[in-house]
Amino acid sequence: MEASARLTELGFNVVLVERQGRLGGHVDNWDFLFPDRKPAANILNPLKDAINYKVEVKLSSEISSIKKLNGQYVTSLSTGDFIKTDAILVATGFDLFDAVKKEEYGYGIYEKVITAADLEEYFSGKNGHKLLRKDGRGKIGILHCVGSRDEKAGNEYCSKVCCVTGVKQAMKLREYFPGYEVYCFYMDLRMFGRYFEDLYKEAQEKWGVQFIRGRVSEASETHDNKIMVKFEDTLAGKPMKISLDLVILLTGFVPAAGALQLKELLSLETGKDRFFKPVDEHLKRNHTSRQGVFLAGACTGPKSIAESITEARAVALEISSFLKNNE
Amino acid sequence: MNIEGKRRIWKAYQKEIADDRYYYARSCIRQNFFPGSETAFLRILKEELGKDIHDDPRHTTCTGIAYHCDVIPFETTMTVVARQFSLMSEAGYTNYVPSCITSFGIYTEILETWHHFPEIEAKVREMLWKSTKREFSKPANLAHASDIIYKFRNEIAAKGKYRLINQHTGNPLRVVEHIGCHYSRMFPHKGVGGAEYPYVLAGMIESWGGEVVDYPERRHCCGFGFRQYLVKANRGYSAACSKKKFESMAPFTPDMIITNCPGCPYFLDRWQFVIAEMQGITYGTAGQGIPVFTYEEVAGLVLGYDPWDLGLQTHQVAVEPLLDKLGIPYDPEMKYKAEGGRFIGTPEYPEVLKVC
Amino acid sequence: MMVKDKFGFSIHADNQVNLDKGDYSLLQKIMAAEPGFLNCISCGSCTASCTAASFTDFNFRVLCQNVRRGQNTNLMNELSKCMFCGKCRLICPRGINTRKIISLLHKELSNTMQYA
Amino acid sequence: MFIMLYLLVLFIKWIIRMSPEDKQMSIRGFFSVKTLSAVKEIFTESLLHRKIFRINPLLGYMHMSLAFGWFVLIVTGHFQSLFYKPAAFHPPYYSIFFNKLESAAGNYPMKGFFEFAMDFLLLFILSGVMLAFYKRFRSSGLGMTKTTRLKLKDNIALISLWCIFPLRLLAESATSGLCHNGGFMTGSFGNALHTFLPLETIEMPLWWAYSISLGIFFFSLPHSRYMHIPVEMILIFFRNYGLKTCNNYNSFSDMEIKSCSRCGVCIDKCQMPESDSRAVYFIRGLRENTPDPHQVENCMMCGRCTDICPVGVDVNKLRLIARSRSANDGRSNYPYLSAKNPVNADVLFFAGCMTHLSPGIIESVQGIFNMAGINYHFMDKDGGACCGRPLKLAGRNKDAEKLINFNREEILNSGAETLVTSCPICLKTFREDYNLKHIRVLHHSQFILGLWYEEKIKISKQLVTLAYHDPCELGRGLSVYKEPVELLNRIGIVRTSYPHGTDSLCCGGSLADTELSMQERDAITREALGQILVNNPQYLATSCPLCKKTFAKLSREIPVMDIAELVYRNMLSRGTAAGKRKLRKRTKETAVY
Repeated sequence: MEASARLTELGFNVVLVERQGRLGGHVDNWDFLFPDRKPAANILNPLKDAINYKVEVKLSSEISSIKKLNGQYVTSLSTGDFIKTDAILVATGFDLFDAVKKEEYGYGIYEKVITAADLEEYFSGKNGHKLLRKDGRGKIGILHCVGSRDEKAGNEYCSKVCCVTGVKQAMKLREYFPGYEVYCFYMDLRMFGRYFEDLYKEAQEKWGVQFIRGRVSEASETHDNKIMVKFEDTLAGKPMKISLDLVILLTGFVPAAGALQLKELLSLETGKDRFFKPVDEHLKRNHTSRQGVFLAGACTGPKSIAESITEARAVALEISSFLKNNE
Repeated sequence: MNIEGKRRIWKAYQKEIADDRYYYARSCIRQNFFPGSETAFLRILKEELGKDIHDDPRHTTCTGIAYHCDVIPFETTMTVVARQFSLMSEAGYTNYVPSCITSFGIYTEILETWHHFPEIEAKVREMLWKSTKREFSKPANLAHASDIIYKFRNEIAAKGKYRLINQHTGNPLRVVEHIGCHYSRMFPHKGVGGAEYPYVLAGMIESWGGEVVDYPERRHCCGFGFRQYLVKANRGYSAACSKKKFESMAPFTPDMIITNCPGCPYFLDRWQFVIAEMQGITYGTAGQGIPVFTYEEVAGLVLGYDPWDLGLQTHQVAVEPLLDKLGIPYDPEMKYKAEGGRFIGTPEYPEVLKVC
Repeated sequence: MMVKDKFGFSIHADNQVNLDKGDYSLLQKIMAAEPGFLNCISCGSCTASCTAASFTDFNFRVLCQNVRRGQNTNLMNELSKCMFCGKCRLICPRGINTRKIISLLHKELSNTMQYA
Repeated sequence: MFIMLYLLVLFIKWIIRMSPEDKQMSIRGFFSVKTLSAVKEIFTESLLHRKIFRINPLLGYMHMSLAFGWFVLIVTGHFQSLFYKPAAFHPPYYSIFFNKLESAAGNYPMKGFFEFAMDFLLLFILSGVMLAFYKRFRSSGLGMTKTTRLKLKDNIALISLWCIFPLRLLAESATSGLCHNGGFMTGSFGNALHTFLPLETIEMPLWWAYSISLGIFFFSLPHSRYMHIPVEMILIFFRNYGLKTCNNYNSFSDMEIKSCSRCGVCIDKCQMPESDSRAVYFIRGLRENTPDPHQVENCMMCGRCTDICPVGVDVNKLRLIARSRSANDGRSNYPYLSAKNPVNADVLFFAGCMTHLSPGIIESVQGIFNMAGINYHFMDKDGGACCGRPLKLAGRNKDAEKLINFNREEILNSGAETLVTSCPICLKTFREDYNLKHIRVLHHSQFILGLWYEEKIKISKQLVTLAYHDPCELGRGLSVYKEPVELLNRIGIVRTSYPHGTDSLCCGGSLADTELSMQERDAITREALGQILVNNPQYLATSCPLCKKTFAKLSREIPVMDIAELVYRNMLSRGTAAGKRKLRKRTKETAVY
């Protein structure tokens, strides 16, 4: 969205093709964002406004084929229309790792095991069913690195933003359910961004969130419908177990399904993490080996919203200079 | 718990199971632990299901115990296994059915190894030839005996006289299913239902009318662990493992435990006696412990076989209370009598654990 | 024990810590008086700098870790090794008032013999 | 009468509770010049309040006018009545109410003088009262940014005290207005009043009011801060006889607590964030037997309050006693400490825990020792046992004793004659609690200066400006002020236009406090740095590893260096400046070291 808005500003005609029936992707499912607890809408709405009536938006349209005819890309959509463009910007983003694949955590089997996305939906009031009694007492567990840094899940890379998301949600949970203690089970806490460490410290000091270094090995249901998780407190060097009233899985990034299709259609390269591979990680982060095909956002690996927006602006310039040189 | 979620996973782990002409490989230890089980298995397949199953007296151990005790090299194991295969081929069978979970694990591991490293297979063929002048062809289908019973669980249910239902209350029995570690831990796709939520026993329980108990330590090992048990000084670990499971399942008040491994039923059964005698702790109701069965025994009971023919008198934890629940008649007089009424002697009575 | 003679072995205790059965009373008291107690990131610099730790196996980080996990047994024996010199307070990157925690623990544990 | 009785009982209690030694000391002291010096001190301090004058003249005047003025007023009044009616003894009320009782008094010797004197004194006192009144509402006017927060009892006493003198003025004026006598003030004021007031009717009530306020004051006195008036005098006697507060609470401690006038002079000296743990409130807490843990623990024990206290109350000692009461002492043990084999060295160097956190100091001290060719042994090379001072500061004397005994053995077995430490915290306890007999215990600054005098090391004055921070434990704690500054002056120029010496600030790192959060400590440190670095020196020199570490954390531009580090640097970077020998000669003549 941001890129298309910028490109329009620069005086190009942009067509935005969106698989879903609405704009905004994952951010639209988010309630509020790290590090400043800003409502997701506050980010999304300006982005939407920026393209309103300026950019031609094609919703719920899959790409069925892309051909190159005399220097132009002809993209045919599932809706039947064709688009002729001089350049293509791939911004397919990411899908969330399917937590069901981590069978040992029992997602989809135990009601009290949910993902961070489910929790955001709950916070934003999108799904009605109540998680816990507001006045109840008990324990909540947040499992980091679900489907990330895990060869067994086929993803060796770090999804980068889950750590801080976990910390953010831990605090929110303490706020929502004061009677519940929150435990974060992590391997490493990667507070890479500005103010992230402050959030981490606030979670500890102000909200009393307990951080346990150790990956949960398995979850199972107890006779009183709690979730018992097993782990090693690697800092105490002891195997431990604890029963929780709610378990949140911080599922990581995986390349979007749509990206795979585009990879075929445009014969693009991907890295061993299956995300798109730019020509150069430093200087040409948005360039592909294909003339006029550009990359932006999480389709080249896990990114925060801020990073994606910055990239969108960067790629807008790249594309415009490319188009200018073409004339 | 959302059973649909489990069904989704079970669908993902379906395996090919041959439906006839089996080459049966017995277990080294089961015949002494629970003599009735393998006999019952053969009887069920032959008499009830009318299958062709070859019980070959010539086959040897798969060396699994020695292998897991790290006392023989893998090459030896593979060569011995190769010989079993050649016996199977010789007998004209292609569907290999081991009775032992560890054997099943060994066979699976070996076939996988050969699949990924043909040169090893070639080497094994050579070794087998050198040592026995034998050749072999790999089984077309490898299934554990419990897979077979699983496959025909509904037929058995249909023929069955009894269901896993408490006759006094009418409620389904609460059954703990315990899967042998070597069944699908190493190769989830080789086991029915995978490794996390194996369905092989759960399936039987479902179709025989019981209710599966999903308890936290479901995945935990019974504690056999070969060396843990075989070295006397280590048995404390072994017993501790079973105890961990009992502590975890106790709140669910299970009526019985079903297993599909040689060691598990033995240890889950015997350790209840040891724990009771050592620490005065008993599980289940009225200090009688939780009766433990092999899937064959349960299948036999469902089909209405005589409990004593199934060898249930060899159990440490008394089975009578469960038989009563199931409404299965039995003659206490005959408990310790062999065929023709020959008295086989009674075991020493435990001090703490209540037995009939 | 007689039973052991009878069987030739005894059943091992479960090595797994059950946090559901932890005793968090001490943790609550400490947190009430010193919220910074949870700020620990287990970097271990306190133990690394500890005067006592250079002589014995005293480990302040693990000690706190155990309190946070509600494992309060044998704490006093451990704590009694501390010389209260305060190096840990100066070294702690999270600015935790370790000496306050130590004296709080010292008072609490001394008052309740069950931990001693 | 009542107050006299009360005091007597109290006094006897103290005497009984005194330890035999104290009793002997007191008796011996009583029949000696000490008594006289005590009397002198009472005059200068209890009446004239010299110390307070030094702090702020106006404040001093306020206290003096009230104490001294009233004292003289009473005496003069007594003489007045004597002159009027010569007698062996007059009951106190006679002189107090003289003007009323003898309102129609005819002439008597020196009448004019007495009337004048009495009025003058009254005026003198009234000016004091005025100031006191003013101070309550604008303490800064009298050089105090804060004044004591008072409780009910104190307020009653205070107000009654304030009322006494204005009422006396009114009463006397009324009388003299009626009888047309009285001095320059009462007389004229009286006449003025008479012109528009029915003095006949209000005269008597005024005298009643006056005597009532007097009564209230004297009855509330024992329960109020004004108890210090009598007790302080007793205290001064016993202090002169050599009594003091030791490791446990004794009669003298009780006197000290009761002689606190809550003048609040200590409040301004306190660097702690506003809290009940400050000296004056802590002492009040002790007197009311209700010091809560925070009140006892939350103090850095920098000793600034003790140093400034006009009454000379040893707050730190009292605080340590209070701490030892609540501390669960004697539960720690250190069996892991194993004795090392004796070494033969002339000098023992004990770095101390804190020094181990800034190795630069160790390196420098060792460097200096080596260049001076000292046969020394680095006692806690691989991290020795703690000196025990931190435990003592927590009131855990028994536990500290265990460490002290261990180290003591080590030190004595070493056979060294000198023990040098680079940590004032250790030094303090080495000197006061270790009883190291013949062994000299020195701070490295003292030892290094000695080396220079013995010409074992060569240093040269360089054009480098320094600020020197006197650490609490070394300065106020052990009165080592001179040597560090002298040593620094030999290598650079020390500017001291900031709080230094006895007035030196605490760095904020103190081990004595366990309550302060890091943020609060940082605030204290920043404030102190701001004052010390006022004339922007090149280096901030200190002689305590803890001060160094604390300041270094927040002193962004100006490097903080230990005195040993500076000296060692100087020795290494020494140019061959001429006239160095001359410099040394000159200083040697004037040297008192």
